[in-house]
Amino acid sequence: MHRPMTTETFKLGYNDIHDDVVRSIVKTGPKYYIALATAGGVTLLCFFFPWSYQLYYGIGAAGMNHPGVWGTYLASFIFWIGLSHSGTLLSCVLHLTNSSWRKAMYRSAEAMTLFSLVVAATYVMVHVGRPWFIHWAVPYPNQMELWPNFRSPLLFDVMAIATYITGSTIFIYMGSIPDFAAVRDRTSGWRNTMYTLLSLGWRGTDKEWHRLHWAYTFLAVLIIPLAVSVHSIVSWDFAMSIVPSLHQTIFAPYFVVGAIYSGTAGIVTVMFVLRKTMGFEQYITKLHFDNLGKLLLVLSLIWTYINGVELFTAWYSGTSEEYEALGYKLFGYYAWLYWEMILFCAVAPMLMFSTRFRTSFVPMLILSIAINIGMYTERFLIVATSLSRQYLPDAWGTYVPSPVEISIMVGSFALFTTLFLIFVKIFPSVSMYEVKETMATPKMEPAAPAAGSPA
Amino acid sequence: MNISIVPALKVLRPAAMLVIVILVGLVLGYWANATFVPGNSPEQPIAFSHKIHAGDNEVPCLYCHTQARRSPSAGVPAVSKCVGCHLEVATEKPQIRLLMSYWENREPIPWIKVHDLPDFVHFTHKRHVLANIECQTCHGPVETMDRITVSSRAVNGSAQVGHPWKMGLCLSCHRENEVVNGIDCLTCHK
Amino acid sequence: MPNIDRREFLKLVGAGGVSVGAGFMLREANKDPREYLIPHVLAPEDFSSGLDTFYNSVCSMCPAGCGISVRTREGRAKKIEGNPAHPVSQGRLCTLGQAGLQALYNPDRLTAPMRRTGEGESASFEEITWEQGLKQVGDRLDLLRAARRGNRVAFLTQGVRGHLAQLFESFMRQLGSPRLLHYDFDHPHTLYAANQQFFGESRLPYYDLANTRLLLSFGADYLNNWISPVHHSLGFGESRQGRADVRGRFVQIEPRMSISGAAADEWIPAKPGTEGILALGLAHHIVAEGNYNGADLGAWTNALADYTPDAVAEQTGVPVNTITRLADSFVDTTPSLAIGGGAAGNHSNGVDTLVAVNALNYLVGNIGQEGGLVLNPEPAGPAVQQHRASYSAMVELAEAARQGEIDILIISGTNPVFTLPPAAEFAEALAQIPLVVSLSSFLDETTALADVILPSHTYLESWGDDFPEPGVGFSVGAVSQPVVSPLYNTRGTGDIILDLARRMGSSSVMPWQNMEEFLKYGWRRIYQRGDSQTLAQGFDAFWTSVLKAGAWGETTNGSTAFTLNPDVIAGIGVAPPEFSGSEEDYPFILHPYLSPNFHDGRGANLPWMQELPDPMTSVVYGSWVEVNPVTAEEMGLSEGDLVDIQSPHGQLRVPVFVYPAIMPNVIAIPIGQGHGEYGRYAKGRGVNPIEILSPLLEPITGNLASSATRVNLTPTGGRVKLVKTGGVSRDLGRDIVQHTSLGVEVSSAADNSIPITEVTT
Amino acid sequence: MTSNVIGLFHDPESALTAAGQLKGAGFESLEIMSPVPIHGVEEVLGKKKSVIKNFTFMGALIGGISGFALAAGTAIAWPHPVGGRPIITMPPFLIITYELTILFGILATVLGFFISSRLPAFRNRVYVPESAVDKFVVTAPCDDAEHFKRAEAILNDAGAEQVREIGESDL
Amino acid sequence: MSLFSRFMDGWRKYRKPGYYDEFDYHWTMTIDLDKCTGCEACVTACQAENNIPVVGEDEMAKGREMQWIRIERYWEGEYPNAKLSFIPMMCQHCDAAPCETVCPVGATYHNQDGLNAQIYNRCIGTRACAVYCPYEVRYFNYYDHEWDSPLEQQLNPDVTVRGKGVMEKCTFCIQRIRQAKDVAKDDDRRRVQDGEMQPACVQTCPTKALVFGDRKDHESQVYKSMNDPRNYRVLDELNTDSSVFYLKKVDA
Repeated sequence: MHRPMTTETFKLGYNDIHDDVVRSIVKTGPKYYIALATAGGVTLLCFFFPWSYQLYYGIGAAGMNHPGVWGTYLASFIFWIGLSHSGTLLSCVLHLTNSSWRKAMYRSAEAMTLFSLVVAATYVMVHVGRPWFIHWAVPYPNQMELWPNFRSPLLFDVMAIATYITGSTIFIYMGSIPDFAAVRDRTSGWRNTMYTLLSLGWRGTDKEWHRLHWAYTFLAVLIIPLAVSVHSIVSWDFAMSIVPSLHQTIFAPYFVVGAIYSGTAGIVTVMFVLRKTMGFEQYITKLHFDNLGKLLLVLSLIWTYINGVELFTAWYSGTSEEYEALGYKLFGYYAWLYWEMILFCAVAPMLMFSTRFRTSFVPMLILSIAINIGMYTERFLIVATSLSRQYLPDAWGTYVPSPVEISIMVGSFALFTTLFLIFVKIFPSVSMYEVKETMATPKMEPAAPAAGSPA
Repeated sequence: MNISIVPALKVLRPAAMLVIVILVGLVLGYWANATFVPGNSPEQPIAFSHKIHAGDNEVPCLYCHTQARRSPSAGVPAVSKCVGCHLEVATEKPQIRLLMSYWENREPIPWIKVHDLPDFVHFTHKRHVLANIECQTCHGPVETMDRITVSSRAVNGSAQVGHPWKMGLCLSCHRENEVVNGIDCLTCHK
Repeated sequence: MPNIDRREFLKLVGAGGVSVGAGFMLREANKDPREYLIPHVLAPEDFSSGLDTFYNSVCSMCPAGCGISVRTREGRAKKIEGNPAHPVSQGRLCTLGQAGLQALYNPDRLTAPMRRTGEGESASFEEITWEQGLKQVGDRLDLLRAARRGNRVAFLTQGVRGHLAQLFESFMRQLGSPRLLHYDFDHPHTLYAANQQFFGESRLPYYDLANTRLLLSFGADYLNNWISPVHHSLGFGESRQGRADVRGRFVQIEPRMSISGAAADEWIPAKPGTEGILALGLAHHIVAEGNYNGADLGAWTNALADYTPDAVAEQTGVPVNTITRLADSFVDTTPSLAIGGGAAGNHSNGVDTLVAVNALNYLVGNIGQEGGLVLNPEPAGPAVQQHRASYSAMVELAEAARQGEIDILIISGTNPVFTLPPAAEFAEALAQIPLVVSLSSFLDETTALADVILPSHTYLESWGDDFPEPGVGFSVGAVSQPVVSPLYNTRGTGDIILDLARRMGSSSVMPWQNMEEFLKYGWRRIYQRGDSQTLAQGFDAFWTSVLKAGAWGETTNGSTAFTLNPDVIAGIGVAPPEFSGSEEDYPFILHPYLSPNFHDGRGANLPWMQELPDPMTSVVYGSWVEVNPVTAEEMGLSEGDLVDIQSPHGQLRVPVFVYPAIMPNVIAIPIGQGHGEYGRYAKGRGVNPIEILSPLLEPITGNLASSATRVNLTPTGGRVKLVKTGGVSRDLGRDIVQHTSLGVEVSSAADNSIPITEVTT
Repeated sequence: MTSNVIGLFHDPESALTAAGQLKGAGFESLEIMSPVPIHGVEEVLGKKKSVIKNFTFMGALIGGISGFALAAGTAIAWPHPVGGRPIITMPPFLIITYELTILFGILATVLGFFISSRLPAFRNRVYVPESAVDKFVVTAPCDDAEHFKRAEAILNDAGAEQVREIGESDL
Repeated sequence: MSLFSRFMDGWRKYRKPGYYDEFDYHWTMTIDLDKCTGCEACVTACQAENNIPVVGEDEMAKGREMQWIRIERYWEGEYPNAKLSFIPMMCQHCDAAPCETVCPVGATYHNQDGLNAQIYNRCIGTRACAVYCPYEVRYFNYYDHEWDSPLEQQLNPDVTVRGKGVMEKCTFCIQRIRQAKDVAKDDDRRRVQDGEMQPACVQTCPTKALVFGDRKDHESQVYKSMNDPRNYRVLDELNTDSSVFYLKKVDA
């Protein structure tokens, strides 16, 4: 079961991991605070401040207009939901298939899922016109005797995302319990209190491990179809409309693949940053980048294929509606964005056919960022180009994002970063026990002194 | 060595108590305001008593609120209406003198609106009066009120929380009496 | 119970106290603001709260005189609708008429009398009382009158009819001044003159669009701004699809497609100013084909000899077969009707053009026919002389002012500073007049130059009446009554004039205290025309019923018999139009047209009108110049490119709109924008094409040939985004507006219809 | 007086051997604490049955039923006709059903995990902090000192690096 | 148990397509494109009747016009054969409306009169309905509109002034329908008669191109008009089953 890994990890002992991870939590340098302050500041300034302005003024602060009633808020929403799709989903798949290379990275990948979901959920609030009544979209008994409309794709969204956030939170938390327990023993003061509560009194007995294993497996089994459903449902927000170029059967798989694609690219980015900043060079290795690279390449090819199919069917239909929408996408106001997307998401990933490229950290970082820029563009184009070219030509228009929208978009990345920075100081960002599992178990060696273990 | 989460919970207890106290305090404060200063019984420019008029003297509601049977709004009587009686009745009371001063100055009385529906609600007195719905069903025991207050006889459990005039109030009555299209949103919302 | 120490306890108590306070304030802050009931001292008779009251009145937004019905609630006007009892509007109303509410509730209305203080640049207005204002004007008037120099008073008003016109007239008569001018930019002087020439009476006939089967319109934008658009629209709809088995056909001849052109079945671009020649071409063909057999055939043949189809085609740019085809169908289809006006009348040959159109009607016998051209009876209103001021009359007035012959100028409702070309130098002339009094409700360009402003009510606050011109084939009148109490410290125009008359000691001749009284006095005469039954009821009953119905009419028709004065025939002939500027320097002909939204600019201060997309281009809030696509391509212009338009008399900078239906050598700019004053919605928006018009005249009437200015077009390289609501105004094969042809419709009627189900799920 | 015997091992195999021997010697309620899940525990200490799958299944079932009931029930409570669709529109309601199936399944799984693994721990339990790092620990409750001695001997024989006693009073 | 039996009742009743066995009234409009001149009187009438705000030039430039009924224009051909057709476009009150299904809070639904209802105070502003509407006749309040005083005195008290974040659209003048029904009830009449009530646009249309009425009344003008052989529905291929019928423009 435990394939020996061809990387540096197995040279390390259990203790080294422990020390590294606990240090990453407890020892905080000024750089961290500067980063946190910057990210937090940018969040306040670029996300919450414009949003408050928008709440006061109305959605008009954004650039939405008559045909283009949806804008970057929805594009960002899909983007963040999409970004969430690799963490937990990938983690579940790899858990079930017992791929050991996941183990060093899955914690941060899951955190990415969680925080992108949080950002996405926040975007729902940013997007709607009257967020102070958003609770009406939640089923609860009330004096008006009114319930939400369960036939609406948007309500599928509410249900799916609520489930997904719950599931992802539980999944990352369950996997972290043993590590919380481990950190608990090494800390004191408020951290000790916090970890005592978080670890729930975990002791690592055979029974607890056994239960955790099964619970974790069931969760993984449940979350995989959930994750697929979530992005399918997000796609249905569009596909269930009859807008030309949105009303497509292929949208659900297209969105799911796109989501995993951008999420995987996101993992590469996060891995790179964690590796550099948290001193996890030994745990996050070329192997991870190599494997992620292969995955990305496959996803890129599938994405390109589906994209091509979409264009082809639209063109082949020959109807004015599809034809004009297609033409606008390819050669219209936002054509430059379209070709940028093709470059970043379909052409550039071809580089990953090269093993050397896949195992080079910085190029992979750049590529992963490029892919996500491309994928953001894709979502933007879906919203911006299709709504502008609908059935009645005299009602056509052009949607252009406003500074408020762009600022909130930038701010959402800062929000994500802030949340992530807080995360790395609370959660062990590398799963200790699973990395330990990947190592060679200690062999029976008589009278080996218990080096490094606390007295 | 042993482990449990109890010590950690003990550490958190003061903070938890603080949170509980604050929550309870907020609810209490809100409740206190709702109960003691409900704001649904403002002091009117003239201390007109529905108890005296509608209760003790049994003046019918529609005698003064004449419009209720033909208009969406029940209307408030003009000063002339009051004066019509009070030229003769109870002329010496201080409030009536106040009334007469409005009359003599030809000034309308700035009555404060107590029963106020939101802008998005369409309600017509006419239909309800013509359907023989008693005024008290929605307005409560007006004939016992010295100062007019928002209250209602039709009680729907959740609708009674806070302000009695909520959608649930209309709805329960419409459902109960099986009003034609009574639960169609457009019947009441404009 | 865990033990809590004193400090801890105090902390909890403190936090609890603060949060109780916070909870309290939270609800306090959420309370609704206090509202008041609508109190009264006496119960009002004419309204009850919560119920609508409708008042019938007359629309004054344009000269058509539609009857309106104003919905009021709690003393406020809520909506203007057409008065179904009024024969002109028949319950319908145009967009400008609907927007009359925004004239009433306009935030930029003048709220009190004002007087100019300071000179030149530092001039400003200070508020005065009515007594001060009226005294200042009245005293001067009295002095002049006493000195028998009343002719030094001029009265300039918009075109008014009915008793207000009579009031103005008798007021000026008391002063002994002939200088009473009714000035409107769009008044069809040439049409009146042509009718005078042809029919011998200076009145407009009734155009029976509803019953016609073929309408030839020579430049008249009858559905939009020409004479009585709502009534024409009613007729159009009736003719098109209101009758069983008959569908009226509409042909529009004009250089730039107007709304009527778009509605027409056929739009024929003819060179500007040659519409009359085309009409005579048709007439020539009719006569030549032997389709006219009148006694005066010979005279016609002589008169029309030069207008052979080939010659006409050469001059007008309309193909020969189109000319002959039109002429044939004009004869073959009965009843048919030809109308002319608008730009076709605003050329140097305007009167001749319109006479030619009348001749066309004469030749096929449309005159006096149902579905043709019905001559109106004498209007029932008070007899008033013609005071219609043409451009040359206005120039004369300006000249007189410059000569110092005018001491007082009273201006009411018209805005000549905006609607006269700068070549008339009217603003400069105003400066020479010692006392300019404006009775406007708004601070328009002319009022801004006034010395005293005595703001009048809007039409929804004042008394008045109207006798629509043209009638609808019979006499119609309507009383305009106030529908709301005045919003501001303003007075009705009639009331102001009556007050001034009293101040100059004319109360013996004009004894009425106010306009209402004067109206009743005047309507007593109309009452006396009534039948015995009406008379039996008494005047008060009559008056109440007229107010209630909002309209009064007599069903006696005008004379149908018409004989043409043979002298007219000999005089028929249309000279080629003259243009200002040479074709080399100024290759384009400027076609200014009345904006559907703003009329002659009076609607520009109404936010609804500003925001209403222009029907043809969907542009809002601005001006544009319409250029033929081919011309635009040749010049490298596209939508939004700023161009300089230069005429011999001025220059404008406007963005281009590429307009598919305009002749290549014609450019068009809508009139209405480009105000320098006139409130927040109008000021500083777009351009006013009148500013560059050359003062070329139609010689018979002195009418400004406003469509006869040549211009050139210079791209500036600048670019703006034209604010418009429309996207791509092409169907792209999507069958959004579906068409059918008459023949196909009958044969495949069954296939064409959608099965209608009772229950749709 | 009862106490717990604790034996710390460097490697899992030794710990398992020791556990097997303890079990053979009649000790019950043995626990092995380890930093990583170790394999072969079941062979030594007997098969474990997990009840979690029952929780998951029941949760999912309840979730599914309540999901559909929520969607259909609220639709029936106030029929809100939209788009000409039936009031009870199956396909969308099945999506709601699907999502709630998963949600309740997840929540029930967690609940099952908590119940079956007796977490969170509200009572003190034996714990050896080293077991979270790199030591494999075998514990067994002992009724008396003699009992403890016997266990200590077995553990030491199996190669324990350290043997400790955690008394009842320490818990 | 009553809850369960209520559920079972509903279960039996509500699985068939649609909800209404029969509409109470089936309000319908027909628009004769052969008569429409594009004069836009309907647009202003609607603005006046329904408290539609004036958004101003800047907002217009952003494409945020507010017109429950708008005139679309379609050019055909090139000079000198260019032709222009107008088509008034407003909420089509589709009986199978795409916009209704998508609202998560049920702020838009189909009522027993065949109206596509929009309940402003329930709207949370997802704007999904506007995306789903193929006719693009739903307009969103991007901010709180203001009326320069005293223009607010013109506001129709029977129609809400919509605040920011709310979607709005043509209602077939529901306030007038409501009032007509009220009058009908007073007169002991069961039903509103043909022509008794017209939306503002129909009432003002100078060419009488717009006709409105109850299509269940076979004597009504609108029933006759919608059965005219020239009738068609815009984007009928989308199966929206709209309640606005257009009569084809005649080429002659």
